[in-house]
Amino acid sequence: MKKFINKIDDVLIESLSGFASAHHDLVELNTDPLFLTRQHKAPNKVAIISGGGSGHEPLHAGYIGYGMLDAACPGHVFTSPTPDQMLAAAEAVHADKGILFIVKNYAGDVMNFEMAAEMLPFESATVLTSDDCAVINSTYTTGRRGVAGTVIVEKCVGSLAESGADLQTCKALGDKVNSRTASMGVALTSCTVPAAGRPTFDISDNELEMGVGIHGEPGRKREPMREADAIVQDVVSAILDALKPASDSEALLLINGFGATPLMELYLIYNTASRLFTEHGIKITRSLVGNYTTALDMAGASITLCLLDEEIKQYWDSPVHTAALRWGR
Amino acid sequence: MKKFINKIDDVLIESLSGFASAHHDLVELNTDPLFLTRQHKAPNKVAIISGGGSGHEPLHAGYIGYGMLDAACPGHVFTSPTPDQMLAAAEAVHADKGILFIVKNYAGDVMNFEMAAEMLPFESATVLTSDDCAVINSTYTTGRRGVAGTVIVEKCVGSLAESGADLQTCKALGDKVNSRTASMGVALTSCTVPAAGRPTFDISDNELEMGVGIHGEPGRKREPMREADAIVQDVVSAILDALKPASDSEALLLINGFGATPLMELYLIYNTASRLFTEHGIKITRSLVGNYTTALDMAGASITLCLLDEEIKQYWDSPVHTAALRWGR
Amino acid sequence: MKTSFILSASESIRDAILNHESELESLDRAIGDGDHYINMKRGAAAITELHAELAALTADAALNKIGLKLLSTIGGASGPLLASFFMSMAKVLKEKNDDTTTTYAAAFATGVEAIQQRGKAGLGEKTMLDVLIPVAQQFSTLASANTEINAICYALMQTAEEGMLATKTLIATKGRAAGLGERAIGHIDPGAKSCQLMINAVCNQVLSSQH
Amino acid sequence: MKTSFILSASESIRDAILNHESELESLDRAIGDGDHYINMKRGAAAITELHAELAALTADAALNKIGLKLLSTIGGASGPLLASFFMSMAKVLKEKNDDTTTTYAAAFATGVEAIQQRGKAGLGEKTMLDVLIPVAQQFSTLASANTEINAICYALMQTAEEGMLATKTLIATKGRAAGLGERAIGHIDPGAKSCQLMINAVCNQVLSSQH
Ligand SMILES: Nc1ncnc2c1ncn2[C@@H]1O[C@H](COP(=O)(O)OP(=O)(O)O)[C@@H](O)[C@H]1O
Ligand SMILES: Nc1ncnc2c1ncn2[C@@H]1O[C@H](COP(=O)(O)OP(=O)(O)O)[C@@H](O)[C@H]1O
Ligand SMILES: [Mg+2]
Ligand SMILES: [Mg+2]
Ligand SMILES: [Mg+2]
Ligand SMILES: [Mg+2]
Repeated sequence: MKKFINKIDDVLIESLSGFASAHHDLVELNTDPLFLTRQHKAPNKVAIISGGGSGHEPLHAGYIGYGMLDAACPGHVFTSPTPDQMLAAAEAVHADKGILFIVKNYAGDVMNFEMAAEMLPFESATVLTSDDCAVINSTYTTGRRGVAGTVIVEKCVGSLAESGADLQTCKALGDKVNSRTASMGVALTSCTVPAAGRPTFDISDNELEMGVGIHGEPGRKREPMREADAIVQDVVSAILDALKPASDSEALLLINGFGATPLMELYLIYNTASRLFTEHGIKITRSLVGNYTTALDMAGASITLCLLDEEIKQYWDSPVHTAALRWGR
Repeated sequence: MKKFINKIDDVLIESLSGFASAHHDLVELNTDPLFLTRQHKAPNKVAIISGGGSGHEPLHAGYIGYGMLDAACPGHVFTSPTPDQMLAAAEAVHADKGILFIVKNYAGDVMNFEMAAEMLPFESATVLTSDDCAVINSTYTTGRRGVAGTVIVEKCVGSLAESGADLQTCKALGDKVNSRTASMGVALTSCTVPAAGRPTFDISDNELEMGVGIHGEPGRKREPMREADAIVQDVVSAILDALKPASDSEALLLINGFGATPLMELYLIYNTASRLFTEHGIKITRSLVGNYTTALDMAGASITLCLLDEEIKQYWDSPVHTAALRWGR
Repeated sequence: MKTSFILSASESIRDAILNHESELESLDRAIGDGDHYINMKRGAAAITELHAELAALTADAALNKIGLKLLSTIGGASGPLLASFFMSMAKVLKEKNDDTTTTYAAAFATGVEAIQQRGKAGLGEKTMLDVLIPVAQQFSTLASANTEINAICYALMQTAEEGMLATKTLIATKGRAAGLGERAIGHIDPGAKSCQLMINAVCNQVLSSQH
Repeated sequence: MKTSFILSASESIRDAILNHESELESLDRAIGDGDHYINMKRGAAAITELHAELAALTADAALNKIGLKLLSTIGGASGPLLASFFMSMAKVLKEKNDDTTTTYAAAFATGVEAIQQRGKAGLGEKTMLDVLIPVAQQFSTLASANTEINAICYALMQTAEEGMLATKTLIATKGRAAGLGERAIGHIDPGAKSCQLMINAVCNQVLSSQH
């Protein structure tokens, strides 16, 4: 394992300190318990709080700021944060209109946020994101995982909250965006958790992991490596199966790098994916290409399609000013 | 070599097509010869053109747009573009105030742009960027290489051009920013050029390449791997040696990832570098952390310090709207 | 229950976890995200640091404090589950701390129920519950039958081991491994393994204190 | 000079480049950025595609066209340098195409001077010029001494080889390897190697056409 780190136990706090110092105009770091809040606390709005294991940067701290999150609670690498973090963050950012938690659907995140919500002295609601269609939904499982589509949910809900909407309205938009969003990822290499010191999984030079999770969890299938078009075709098919979009749908296409994949390849994937979706009658009218929900140093990428309507478009397009996503101001 | 590619000869054009399609509101792609121009051509301004070998994305195409570049000429991976590309790009974007080429100081880029400038039917000037202080400058060499500091030059000059300044004023600002900027990079792994199919250099699990170039060129020294603080300390020292800043200088600190280094590590580097520069009496008042000048899939990072003055700050802060850098609109 | 027993049991648990680093790590790497050992170790270390404070408390207050500490230290899926276990167990002991095997069995069962409620899971889903539910049931049965404490310990250790091994052939329907489908077969669930280790450690602690 | 000679020489050059793929690639990987072989191959392929068109031209026009084509195909450092070489050589031959060895030597020397001007480099900087300058000088000397063409070819091939090998012990002060300092020592310059290969190919072409 070769990484720019000092002591393994200090990686997270040193990195977050760097983040907070580089973006001191946007965020403030609290260390005990660990959470980050937005500078310029907005009055009279639903406070949007997200969080999850670290290692997915810029998710979530990179999305703190105007038009997106009010606070983020980072856990240890790939480990859900704990309820005391959410409680302290909520205390810091609540503004009399309740707290909306945006939580990726992983047992650990769900349970920790749930316990926080139960202990919370304010009104709260939770949007569970579950866009990863690699995991086939069934009544027996905890359901799909939340992955890169979470960014779209956070963006839209954040902008709606900025307009003064109430808690239930914000939750409803989050649930709607989530239900219209599907993602699937492919890994070419494993990631290495600093504390583990070795790759999470072994994968040979002629294999890929189809449907991989953002923690290096094994996916649907270990498959032979092949050309980009064939890989993208399979991912696009899975997304179409999951969303079953009407043939004249308008959509946002997000090509998300997992951390070690060059932009050159991500745009090549975009090229193929947008062609395939277009052939399926879908109009790609919004796009996002880059490292938005990563898995440390994993080489790989995920494709996310979000079916737009006028409301989602409006809140996607609204101004946002965070470390990782910024437009309109 | 595992990459998201189809045929090796098509990587560049497929990737650029994806880029142009994802950002069709910002850029337009011309394929023969290969160059990209800004949508919404601005009248009556110096046209700013950059270019260089591909593989450094988002440099340069990602910086086309309001407040930055008017056109970019991508060469093959790590190979300078050719004069016909610059000539056609100039033809497409010139607006009666001349052409300013921003060229990273590599023999190939310099000569190709030079030949284009000689053949050009318009007035032109060139800013050569040479921020890489890993290469000790001497009268016998071609001088320092241009690396991540190029982004700062392009941003500032682009904003100045937007204000209607003339060619020589734009060139003067570019030269000034360049002279106040120094960078140095460290690689933990090699990059792999698709057409070569194997890593450019071999490096073992306990080594790093200090002063590496953005094409995987060997740097100052192969050194033993060590903790981040010690690595950053050496890079910071080299930069201080090169710039010899007055102790109350104000500066922009750019931590640039080479493509495969997680944001978590980049912010950790920022944390250490900003502390060290601050201890040296330098006030870090602007920052940029992310993958801005990459070397394909190389793991590693560079540190860039740009000494600010009121003029540079003004043009750095001005609105910019490109695929990779955006604020203020 | 004496607080001193809780303290020494927690040391045995910590040692058991630390002694199984590579096994726990590779189990979670195979069907999870590889952090289960680190999570458990972090939890165990936090409890060790708490010892001086715990020593001054009654057993139920100590267990409750342990639960709260685990809640704010472990994170992940195992954090809230184990925290719920200890906090619920503490509640039972607070009401009725009569030092009988039946009370301990009831407290244990209540703790396991809390895990079931928190995680919305049951038997056969390839989780720690495949160890905990059978152990809780057997503990209650043996306690009501007035079985001698040593015999109970041996029986529970064996049941825990069986439950842990049984997870190997299951498909997961809860937790991170639920995404894996058939690929989870052939791997023991990491949470089941660490629960078996903890039960083993506590039982051995009881057995050695009987001598 | 006949255009047909240019065409067959360009084929020999292409073959020489293609036959040294791994050598050229590893030389540029060692002290450059690894693309020199790919660049040269791309240039050679472009000239091959141009053959039909070139066949219809006079020798000087063909050389000029080759230069322009290389300019828009190779890129990198070698592109404009080689392009300048051919375009300058073409200019000399256009003025005086008398098919004498002296004219060819003069054309070659003018081409090499163009490279020097374009690259602002000279002898001993660990570049292609360490092959080209000595070859140009020797070519002029031997031509003015009315040396027989075969002898000239053998001499030039040897000088090219010596120049190429000599780059091994040099520190680079121009081009990409200039950043390397002492570390460049021990590696032959890739551009020097490909120029030696090209000179070799053309000389052999001349030699075989003499038989
Ligand atoms: N819903 C659940 N009910 C019971 N146990 C669960 C549940 N979800 C996960 N677990 C247990 O948690 C263990 C994983 O814990 P850990 O690795 O620490 O957390 P995470 O899965 O968040 O990384 C699994 O092996 C399983 O035994
Ligand atoms: N200024 C120069 N003068 C002469 N030759 C040069 C100069 N700069 C570079 N070269 C030659 O170019 C060769 C490298 O060519 P190539 O790899 O194709 O381009 P690049 O260096 O841009 O990747 C070097 O080996 C050297 O011989
Ligand atoms: Mg985890
Ligand atoms: Mg090159
Ligand atoms: Mg885990
Ligand atoms: Mg080269």
